[in-house]
Amino acid sequence: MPPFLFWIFAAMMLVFGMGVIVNRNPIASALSLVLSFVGLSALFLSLNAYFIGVIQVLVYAGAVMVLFLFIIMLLDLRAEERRKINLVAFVGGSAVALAFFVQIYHVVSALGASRQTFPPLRPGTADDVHSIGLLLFGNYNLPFQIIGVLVLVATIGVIVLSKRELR
Amino acid sequence: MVTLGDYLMVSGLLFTIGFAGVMLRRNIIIIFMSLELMLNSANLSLVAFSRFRVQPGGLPNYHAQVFVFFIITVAAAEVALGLAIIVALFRARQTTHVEDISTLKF
Amino acid sequence: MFGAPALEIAVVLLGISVLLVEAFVPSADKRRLALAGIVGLVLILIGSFLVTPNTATAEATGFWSFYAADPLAIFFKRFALVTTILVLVMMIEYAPIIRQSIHGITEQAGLGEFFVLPIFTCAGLMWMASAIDFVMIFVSLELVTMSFYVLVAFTRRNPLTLEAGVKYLILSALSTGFLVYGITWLFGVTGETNLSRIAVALGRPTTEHAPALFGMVLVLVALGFKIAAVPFQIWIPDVYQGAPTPVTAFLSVGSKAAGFVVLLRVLSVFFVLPQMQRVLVAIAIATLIYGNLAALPQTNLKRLLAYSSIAHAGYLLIGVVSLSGSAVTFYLVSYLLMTLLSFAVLIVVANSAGDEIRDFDGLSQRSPFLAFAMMIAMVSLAGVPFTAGFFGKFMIFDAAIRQGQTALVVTGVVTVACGFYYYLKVVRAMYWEAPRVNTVMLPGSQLSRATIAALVVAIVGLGVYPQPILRAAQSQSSYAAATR
Amino acid sequence: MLLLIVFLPIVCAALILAGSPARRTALAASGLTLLGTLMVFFEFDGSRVGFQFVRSYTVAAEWGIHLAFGVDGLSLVMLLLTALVTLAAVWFTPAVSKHENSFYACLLLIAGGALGAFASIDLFFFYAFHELALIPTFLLIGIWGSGNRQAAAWKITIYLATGSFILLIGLILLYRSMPEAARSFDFRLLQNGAAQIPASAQRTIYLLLLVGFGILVSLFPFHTWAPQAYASAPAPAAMLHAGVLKKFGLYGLLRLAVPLLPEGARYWTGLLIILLLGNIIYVGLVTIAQKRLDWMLGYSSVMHMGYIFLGIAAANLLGANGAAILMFAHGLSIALLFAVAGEIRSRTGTLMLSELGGLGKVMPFAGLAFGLAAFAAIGLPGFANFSAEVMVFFGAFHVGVDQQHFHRFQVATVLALWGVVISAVYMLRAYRRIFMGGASEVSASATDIGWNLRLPVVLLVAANLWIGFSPQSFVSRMGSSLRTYFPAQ
Amino acid sequence: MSSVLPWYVLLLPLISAAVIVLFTQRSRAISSFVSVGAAVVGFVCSCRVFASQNTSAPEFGWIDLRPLLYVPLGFVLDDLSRTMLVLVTGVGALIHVYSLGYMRDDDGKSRYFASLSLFMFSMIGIVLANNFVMMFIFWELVGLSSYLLIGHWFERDAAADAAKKAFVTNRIGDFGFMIGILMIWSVAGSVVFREIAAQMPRIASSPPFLTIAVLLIFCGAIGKSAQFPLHVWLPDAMEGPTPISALIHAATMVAAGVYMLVRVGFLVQASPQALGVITWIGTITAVMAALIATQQSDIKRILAYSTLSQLGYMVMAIGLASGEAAMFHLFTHAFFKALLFLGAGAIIFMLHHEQNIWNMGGLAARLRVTFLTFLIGTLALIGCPPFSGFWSKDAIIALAYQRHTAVFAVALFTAFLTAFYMTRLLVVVFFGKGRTETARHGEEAPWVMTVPLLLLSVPAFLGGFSFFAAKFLHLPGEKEAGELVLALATAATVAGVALGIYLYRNRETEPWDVSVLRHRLYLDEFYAWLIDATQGALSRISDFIDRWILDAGAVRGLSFGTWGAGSLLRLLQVGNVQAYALFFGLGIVGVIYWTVFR
Repeated sequence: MPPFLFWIFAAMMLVFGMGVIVNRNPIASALSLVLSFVGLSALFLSLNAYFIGVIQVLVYAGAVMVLFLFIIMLLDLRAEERRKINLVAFVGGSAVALAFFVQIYHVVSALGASRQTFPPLRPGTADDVHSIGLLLFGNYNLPFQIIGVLVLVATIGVIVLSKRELR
Repeated sequence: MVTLGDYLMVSGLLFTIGFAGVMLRRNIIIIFMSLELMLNSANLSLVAFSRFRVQPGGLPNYHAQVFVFFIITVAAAEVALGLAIIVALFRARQTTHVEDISTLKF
Repeated sequence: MFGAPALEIAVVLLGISVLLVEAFVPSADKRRLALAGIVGLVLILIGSFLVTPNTATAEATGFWSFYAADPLAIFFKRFALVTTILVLVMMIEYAPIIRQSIHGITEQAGLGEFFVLPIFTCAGLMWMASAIDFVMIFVSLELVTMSFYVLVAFTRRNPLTLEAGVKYLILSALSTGFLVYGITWLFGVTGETNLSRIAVALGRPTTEHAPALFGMVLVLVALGFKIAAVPFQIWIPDVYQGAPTPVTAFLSVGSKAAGFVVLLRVLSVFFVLPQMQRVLVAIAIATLIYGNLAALPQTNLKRLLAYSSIAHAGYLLIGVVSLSGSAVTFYLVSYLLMTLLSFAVLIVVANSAGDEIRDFDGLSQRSPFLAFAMMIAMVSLAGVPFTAGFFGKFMIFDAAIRQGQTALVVTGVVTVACGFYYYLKVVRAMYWEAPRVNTVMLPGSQLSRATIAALVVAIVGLGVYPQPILRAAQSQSSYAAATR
Repeated sequence: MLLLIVFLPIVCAALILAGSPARRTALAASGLTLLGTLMVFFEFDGSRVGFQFVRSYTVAAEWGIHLAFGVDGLSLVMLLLTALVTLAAVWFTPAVSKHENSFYACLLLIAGGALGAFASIDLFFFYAFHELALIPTFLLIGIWGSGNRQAAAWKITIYLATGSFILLIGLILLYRSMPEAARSFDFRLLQNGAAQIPASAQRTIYLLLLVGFGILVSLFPFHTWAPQAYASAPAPAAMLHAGVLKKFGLYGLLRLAVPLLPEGARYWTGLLIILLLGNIIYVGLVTIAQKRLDWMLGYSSVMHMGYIFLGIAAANLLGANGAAILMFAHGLSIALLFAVAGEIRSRTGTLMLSELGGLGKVMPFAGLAFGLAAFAAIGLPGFANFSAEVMVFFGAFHVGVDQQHFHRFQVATVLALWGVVISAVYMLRAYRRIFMGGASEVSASATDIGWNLRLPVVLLVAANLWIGFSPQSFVSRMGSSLRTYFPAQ
Repeated sequence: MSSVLPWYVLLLPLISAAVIVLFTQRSRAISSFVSVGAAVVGFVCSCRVFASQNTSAPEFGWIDLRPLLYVPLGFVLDDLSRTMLVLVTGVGALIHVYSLGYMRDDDGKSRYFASLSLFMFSMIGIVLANNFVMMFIFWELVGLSSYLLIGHWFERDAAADAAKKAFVTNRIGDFGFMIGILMIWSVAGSVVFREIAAQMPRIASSPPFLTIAVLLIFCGAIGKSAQFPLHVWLPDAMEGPTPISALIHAATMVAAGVYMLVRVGFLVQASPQALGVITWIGTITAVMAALIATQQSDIKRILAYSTLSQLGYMVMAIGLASGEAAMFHLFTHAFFKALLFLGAGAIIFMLHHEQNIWNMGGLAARLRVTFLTFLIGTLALIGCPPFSGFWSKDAIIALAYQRHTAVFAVALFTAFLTAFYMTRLLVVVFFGKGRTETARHGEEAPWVMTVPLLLLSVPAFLGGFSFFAAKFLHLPGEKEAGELVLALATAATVAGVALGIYLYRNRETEPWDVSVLRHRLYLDEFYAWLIDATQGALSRISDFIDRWILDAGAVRGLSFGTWGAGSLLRLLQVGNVQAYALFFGLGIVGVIYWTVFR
């Protein structure tokens, strides 16, 4: 992928990422989120992670965003009325975020491998689904099973928490 | 050329944006979306590392991608559960605003 | 006889079968389910003594690169089982409150889920005890966290519970974010997620320290969140106070202990870099001071216990920094006993009065047995000899002195004195004050009374004869060996 | 035998809590304990060095912690003191209006803790048993105390808990400073290990032990908990605490700190002397200014600790013997003083010196008892206090004396001797105000101590006089033990 | 048998006291019988001790921590102690008998006799002690029994205060005494007199050390023998029953100081500087007490000051390095002063506890025996030849003449004063008209009281003759300048008597009032002020520091500060998730900075 595409998608991801947190309307935020994730999945593709890129779009655009939108609609949330901005919280939060980013910047700069460009891959490695699948069901079988239990628990939890009247 | 550092920096920026969202926004749903941003920025870093730390065979490090897969799954489950709690909260208190839920303190 | 993984499998199967019975036999008394769960867990606990441990090697791949069945792991699996059993007992006692505070058609609606979730949580805790790979740590930790999301917010008609649930949700998810990001960086630097291989990689001269440290710190943040270390303790008081009491007990024992096991395992790798020890000393001191001092003015017992839980995290951190796995283990065991004992009594008392300290006024006259049990719990938490709590503190301080951690020792001693004040505040209420009028004391069920008595005996017994736990703690030399 | 002595009170406390008749059980328990202690006392072979009647059970093998009991001359004296004061305290317990069972159980627990601490020859249990008394004291003062009982109970509990933990650190440090091979919690083996502790470590450890034990003994300036607590505590609790429990710290210093850490002790002698003079002179002066009997007694008990510290600071055979006997003597006399003070309070309803007067007329026996105890406390010959103080003064004066100059120990002895005058001033003043002069309003209607309470008085006085007339019966038993710690010359 | 006899003498009174306290407290008659019996038997036994020439008795180790310290309970049975033993038990026995009458109707009779027995025990102990510590033990016990006896009528405020004052003042003296003992022991390595004497060269090798030690030991004597400046307790001690004043504060106890100094004469005489101080203390005491005595109106106080004055003589004698002279005067003084006190007691008793001499008068006619014996006592006291006091006092004055002219002058002046105030007493009490109703109706005392008077008047009269005294004492050596001193002393006495008769004959009230002397030189007031200004102020300051700075400031301040810090810290928990996230972030940034970037 040419560098300019990387910058475009990166910019898209970040801009819509910002959109998530600056929009006052939750629906707009949710849509920004999805667009941001689309940019992200494009970056995944640029990293030869096709399976992850696809999963990203499927899960987030297909499931998570729908869920968010659904809940927002269900609760009938509108653009929140402008409340008094807590100046201390705002300044403090921004400062902390800035400081944190500065730290990340320094760490990234300190990492010697940062200046590394794409290393060549063995040709014909597009079937990453195959490799990931082998790992997932072979080496990573145990975590995978645990994720299964996790999903079961989440299911029970969602039922318990959102059913109007329990049996 | 695009370097690993560029990916990491972009990912870090996204993480920071998400973190800032958690700290600055007062709508719980938006806070939740910001948390998703943070998780996904980590995914970006992971995938970048996976691509740039090529295994001896010339393949990307798929272990990282498996981990990303787990993270996505967990994140999805978390969203489901989180939204359920938010719904329950809204039913009880008619609010999704963090400043309205500060009865427990000190 | 059989391998350690069978234990988790058994627990998950137990959970699923209880769930199925709950779903398909609607007329069953739900408390029977809890009893069945307890019996099942007890059987698994007995089974855990037949398990043969094996130690992980750095070269292992597949299953055994994620899962350790060393003595430490098996010990903490038993720990998780015991905790869960006791929490289930408390949950049975707590059932009336559940009934009042969720929407249900039938008398016992929701109880089934309430009893099943801890069993799955227990499985998560047991996996955490065995986790030696960051992926494994992540998924098992998330399993635990996920079930706690549900449990904390379970009594959802109670606005305070929901508030606690939301706070826990957001802050916990935040810490998950940092955990993931930290793991990412560690992976980025070392190319590994397995702990022992990371240790090997960190030992290589080519490995860059600053990014590795960055990753470690972020992992530490997430673990600090779990174990309630300052400055990541911020959620503790609110969530502990708002959550249903058995869940609070579970959080403060199970979740924290699992956090410490992971911390022990992770730090045995991280302590390759000296900066980690320095920052942990600072965190430990801050935790000790914050937990103990902020507890002083509390008037709500649950909240008090929350701050006390922070304080104890501080003492445990002393042991962690001083590289004494056995001290931490023993302290955790004593912490389990005394914390669960205090919560067990609290539940019984709160059923008829409330969970303010004032509701304990004159308990010695209303129920001498409960008052005595609570007193034992409190003095053990404070660290009076002949209780398990004292021996724990003794070992912790010994470890710190052995390592020459003067600052930690001084802070520890000063804060212990504060501890005496706020724990004895409860004793004062029970023994000095006159009971307030028109309080009728519910005696509590036979089961919970028996459990309380057993806990009292265990606390005093361990205080006088700590040998059994000591031996178990001593045998987990892996951590100590790895850190020396 | 020792097991029986230690656990009889504890078991009986449990029995009482379980519902056995409180007073009778407690009396039986303390009586039997005294009997057992006397048997041990007379069976004890004073010529043998080391611990006798040793019983040991392993508790934590890897740490070398044993539940081990044994007596040597020093602990023998302390055990006897504890048994005597316990019986007297239980006997002196008045009718308790609320929770009678808990009251007696608390008393017995304190006694059991003290007995255990003195009989233990394992460092860990030596410490642990002492702490057993902490909570019962808290309850005794908090529930059955008088005056500002809550504040007093809080203060003593927090203060002593802090002191105990400082002490704990000191003990662990002591343990850890010994070379690995010689490391032990066993009193019998400590000497070997401690001999190899370097001087700088000794200084640190000794300071910790001094402050830790010092807080428990109300060493100046860590003494402010004592008067208030004793003033508020019910009389039996004050008797046990001031009479027995407080001696734990001194016992510890004498048993552990000074013999094991000679270099540390030498280094901090100057500080200790200043502090103990604070106890004697400064606290003595404070005592003079007191206007209430209970406070005065509390301060006086603080003051007298100074003499024991002086004997310990001297760190020679004379001083050690004197300190040990003074612990015994002071325990008996202060217990009797608090007992009589309690009776006066219950009969007149006040302990303000200005409101009392002329009680000698209506309470002649109380006057006799108080007088005996007061004169014992100010070190009148015939009482054990005197014989002990003589040894302390001789022991202290002996240190580094020459014909040209007075050194610090000589100066300290002179000032401490002035303390004897001070204590005469305040004790006699109190006696004058309470028992002499015309009868005041509140004392006119008071009745004397009944016959049933006279036996414990006789017990305490007789024991004190016995040692006063024949200190040698202690010296001969302690001699061989103490000589191993403090060789003569 | 005879070697344990001293032990019987010592222990009999103790047993008597114990029996009274433990068993016969209720029955006053039995108590008094027990005590008197013990005293009389003790006297008989001590006579046998005196007669037998046995000088050894069994010895027990009281504290045996050899080689550091060995304190035996053992006796020294030389001539000095045996004489003193007879004196003490003899006078004591008489006073026991006398007390039977004087204390006939007293409620606290049992207590009185128990205390009396205790006193006898302690006093005998001092006399017999063969080492410093044992002497100190009995020294203190004497203080105790004196406290008990002075405070016998404890309901009376004055008596209670006097008892306390006596004890505390003695304690101050004992403070010095003990330091002295410690100093001597530290060099000699022993507390036994004989062994110390053997170590004298070592002790004397450092003269300043020795001087200080001796003076400190002398402190003990200052307290016990009521020398200036610790004399103030003795006049107040007259609040006790009169037999006590006679026994303790005239004949025996106050003499203990003198006895002790004689006992350790080998030390005292080794230090000339100390001797000088001792001489002047004695001299000052003698003249000061005599001056004060001239203006007192309480009969017992007059006698008390006279006692002080005579003790001054004795101490003066010791200071002049003559233990013999001191003991001689002690010996005679014991008899005549006991006689005087008992006579005064008889008067007081018969006048229903009237003690003011200006409320008496003309008693010579009605209390004949008493008057006669009192007269004998007075003559002995003022040193009228050939009464006992003449010989002993003359010996001291002669000694002073030889060694120290200034002291001699003062001693002479004191002799004059003595004669003057005793004459005044005699004239006012026994002559003239009865000034009050009670004085006019006084009657002679019962026989139990008069018989001791008569018995005492014999040695008071004869005690000075060498044929009598030499049986008991080593009399001071022959004096060279005998005639001149004799003449001067006699002249002073005669002048005193004459002035007394001239001034006080037929007076109704005090003819000349010197308020400085009447108020005892304001010394009591000065001491009261001094104590308040030093000890009182210090104790108030200490109390303030303790209460407000140490306790309220340091301890409670610390605890409140901790609590306050906790209250502030908990405010961090604001309840708002947003804020929590912010804190979380701050923590992360901080920890990263601390770890990665430092």
